[in-house]
Amino acid sequence: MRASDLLGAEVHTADGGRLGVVTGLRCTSDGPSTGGLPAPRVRALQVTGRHVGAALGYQQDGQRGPWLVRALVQALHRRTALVDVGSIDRIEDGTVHLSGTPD
Amino acid sequence: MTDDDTFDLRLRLLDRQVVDPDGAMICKVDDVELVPADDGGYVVTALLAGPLALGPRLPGRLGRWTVALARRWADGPDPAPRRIPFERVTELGSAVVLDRTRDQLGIARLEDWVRTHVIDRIPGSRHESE
Amino acid sequence: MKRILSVFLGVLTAIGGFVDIGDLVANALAGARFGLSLVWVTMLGVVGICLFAEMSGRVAAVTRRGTFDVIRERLGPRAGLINLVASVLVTVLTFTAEIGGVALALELATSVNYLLFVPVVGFAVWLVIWRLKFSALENVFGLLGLALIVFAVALWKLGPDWSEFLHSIVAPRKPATEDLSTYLYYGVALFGAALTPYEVFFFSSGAVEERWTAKDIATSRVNVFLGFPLGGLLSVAIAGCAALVLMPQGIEVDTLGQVGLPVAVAVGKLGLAVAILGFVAATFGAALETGLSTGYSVAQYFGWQWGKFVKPRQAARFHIVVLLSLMAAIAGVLTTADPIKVTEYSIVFSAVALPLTYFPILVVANDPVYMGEHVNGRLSNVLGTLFLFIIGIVAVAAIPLMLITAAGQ
Amino acid sequence: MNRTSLLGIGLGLLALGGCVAPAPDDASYESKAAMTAQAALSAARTAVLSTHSFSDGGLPGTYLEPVLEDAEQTLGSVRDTFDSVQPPATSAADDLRGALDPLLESASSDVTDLRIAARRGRSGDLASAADDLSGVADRLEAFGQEHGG
Repeated sequence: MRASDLLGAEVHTADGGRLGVVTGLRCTSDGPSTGGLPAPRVRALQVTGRHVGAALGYQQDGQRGPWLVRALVQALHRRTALVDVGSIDRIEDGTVHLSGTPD
Repeated sequence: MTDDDTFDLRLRLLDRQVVDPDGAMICKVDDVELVPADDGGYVVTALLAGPLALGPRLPGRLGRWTVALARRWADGPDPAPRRIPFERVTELGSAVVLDRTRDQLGIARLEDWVRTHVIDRIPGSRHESE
Repeated sequence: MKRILSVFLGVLTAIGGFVDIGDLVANALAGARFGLSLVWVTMLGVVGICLFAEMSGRVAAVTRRGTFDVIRERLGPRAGLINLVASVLVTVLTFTAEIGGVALALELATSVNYLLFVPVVGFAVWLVIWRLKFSALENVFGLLGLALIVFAVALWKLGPDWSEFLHSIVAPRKPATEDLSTYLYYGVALFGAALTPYEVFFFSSGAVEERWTAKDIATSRVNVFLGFPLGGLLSVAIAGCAALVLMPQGIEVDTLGQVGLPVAVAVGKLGLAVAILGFVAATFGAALETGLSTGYSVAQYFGWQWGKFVKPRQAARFHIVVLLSLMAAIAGVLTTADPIKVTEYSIVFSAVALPLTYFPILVVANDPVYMGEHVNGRLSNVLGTLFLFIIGIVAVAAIPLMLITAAGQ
Repeated sequence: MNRTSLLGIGLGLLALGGCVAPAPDDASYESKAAMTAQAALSAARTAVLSTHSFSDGGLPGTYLEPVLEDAEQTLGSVRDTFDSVQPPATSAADDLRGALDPLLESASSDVTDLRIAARRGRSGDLASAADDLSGVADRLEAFGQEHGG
C-alpha cells in the first residue's frame, strides 16, 4: 500500500455514512529500526470534511502564523476527526471503509 | 490534537527532497510504501520515487499519461517505481538524508540518459565553473 | 574589513541587479504618461519584494531548500504542478523580454537591427550559465548594472523643483486626461515589474548556491533592506526622467530608445553611452536570472540535482531545462513580436502569478519545526498578510483591467 | 515553447482588434481620430527631440538611426490603422479625416526625410526636416486637444 492510497480517500463508516476525506496521516516514530532511524508508523487517519489547505499544516505540528491564514484554514476544517488505523476494515476504489462508526 | 511525539507523514515526509550524505540531491519523496504491522499501525518500509510514484498522485488524464509513458520507457513486464528501503534513511529534517549516493542507488535513469546523450557531448560539462 | 567589503559588494550587486527590462519599460512608460503619480506603486512594490525576498532567503539559509522545493511540499504535487506550469510560463515570457531587451540595447549602440543580435545574445547567455561561477555571474552584472545610476544623474541635471517633485510623489494625482482604469492598469504593471516572481526563485536558490547558513541571515538582510530600496530609487529616477522630459512633449514610450532619450538630453553622449551599458548589463543579468530560475523551479519541483555549485554533468536535467527555456525564449524573440510589448505582457502576467509564489513562502516561513528560532516575527507576519491581500487583489484585477483598457491604450 | 509566443501574438491581435473594428458613430470616430493624433504626436516629437539632441552632440548617430526608424514605423502603422477604420457617412467625419490625414502624411514623410538625412550625415537637411516635423507635431497636438484626446 502507498500513502497516496490513503491520502485524499473518502472515509465511510460501517453503516455507509460518509465521514469525510483523509487529509493527514498521524505517525509515531516507533517502527522497526533496521537502519539508522526507527521507521515511522502511521497510527491514525486525520479525516476532515474538505481537502483544501490540508497540506499547509495548520491542524498539526504547531503551525501558528500568520494568524489570518490559520483562522481561515481552521474554519474550513472545523470538523476534524482522528480515526485509528486499527478500525479500517478495507480500502477499495479510493474509499476507506471503517469497521465501526466512530462518534 | 497535537502532541509532541507524533507527526504528520504528509507534512514531514511526503514531497520532501531526498539527498545523499554530501547533500547532493537525489529525488523527491514522491510516495511512501506502507505495510500493516503485526503490532498495529502501518509501518513505512520504503520511499518511492519517479514518474510511476508521482503519476498516480497527479490529477486525471495527466496522471494516467505520466504512468503510461513511464511504463513504456521502463524495461521489464511489470515496472515499479524506484524504491528506496527506509533502512537507507539516516535523518528526517528539511531534507531526507540517505546513506548512499544517487549512483550507488542507481535510481535516476532520465538523469543518466540526459547526461550521456546530451550534456557529456557539450565541451566543459566535466569542469567546475570558473 | 573583508567582511565589510563583502557586505558592501552584496549591497552594490543588489542595487545594480534590481532593475530589469520590466522595470525599465514600466517606469519610463508610466513616467511619460502619468508623471510621478504612480511612483507610490513602485515604492509599495519595493517594500513587498524586500519582505518576501528576505523571507525566502531566510528559509533557504536555514533549510537549504529553494522556493519551489518548499512550494511542492506545502501545496502537494497537484497544486504544485499548476503553480510550476504558470510560473515557468511567466518566467520564460520574462526571459524572452530580457533577451529582446539586450538585443534592442545593442541595436541602439550600433544601429544594427536587433534581430541579428538575438542568436549571439542567446549563445552568450548559455555560455555564461554553463561556464561562469555563480558569484562571478551575480557580481559582474550587478556591478555593471550600477551604470543605470546615470538616470539619477540625469534627473539631478534636469533640476526639477524638488519640493514640487516630492509633493507629486507623496500626494499623487491622476492626470485628468487619463481614465481611472488605465491608471490602475499601469499601476498593476509597475507592481508586477517590481515584484516579478523569478526574483524570489533566483534569490532563494542563490542563497543555496552560495551555501548560506543561518549565520548569513544578517548579511542577507542588509543586502535586501539596503540594496533593493536603493535599486528601487533607480526605477523612480527612470520614471522621473520620463516625466520631466517626455511627458511635456506628449511622447509615449514604446521603444527602448525613448527610455534613454532623457539621459541624452540631460547628460549628453557619454551619459547615454553609460545608460546603454546599463541597459545591456541589467537585461543580460536578468536574462541569466530568468534562465536559471526556470531550471531551478523545474528541478526543485521534481527533486533533481540543480545549481551551478556542481559540475554541469552532475545536474544534467537542470541544464537541459535551462537550455530548453533559452531556446523557447530565442524563438519567442525571433517571431519579431515587439520585445517592448512582450515586456508589458510579461509584467502583467507576473502580477497575476504573484500569489502562487508568495503565499507558500509566507506559510513556510511560519513553520516552527522547519525554521526553529528563525521563524517569522510578528512584524513580518502583519506586513506579509497585508501584502498577500494586496497581491491577491492585484492578481484578480490584472486581466480584467487589461481587457477593459485594451492593454493600456 | 511556442505557447508563449502564441500567447503574445494572440494578445497582440486582441489589442489590435480594439483599433481595427469599424467605427459605428461620430463620437467614437472622433475619439479614434484623437487617439491616432496622440500616437502620431508621440512618434513625431520623439524624432524631433532626438534629432535636436543629435545636433547638440547629446546622442550619436548610431542611436539616432534606430530611433528614427522606429518613429517612421510607428507613424506608418498608426496611419494604416486609422485608414482602415470605415468613417461614418457624415460630413463631420469627412472633415475629421480631411484634417487628420494630411497631418499624418506629412509627419510620415518628414520622419522619412529625417532618416535619410541622418544616414547621409547631412546636418543642414536634418535641421530643416526637424523644423518641418516640429510644426506638424504642434498641429497634431492641437488636433488631439481639440478633439478631446
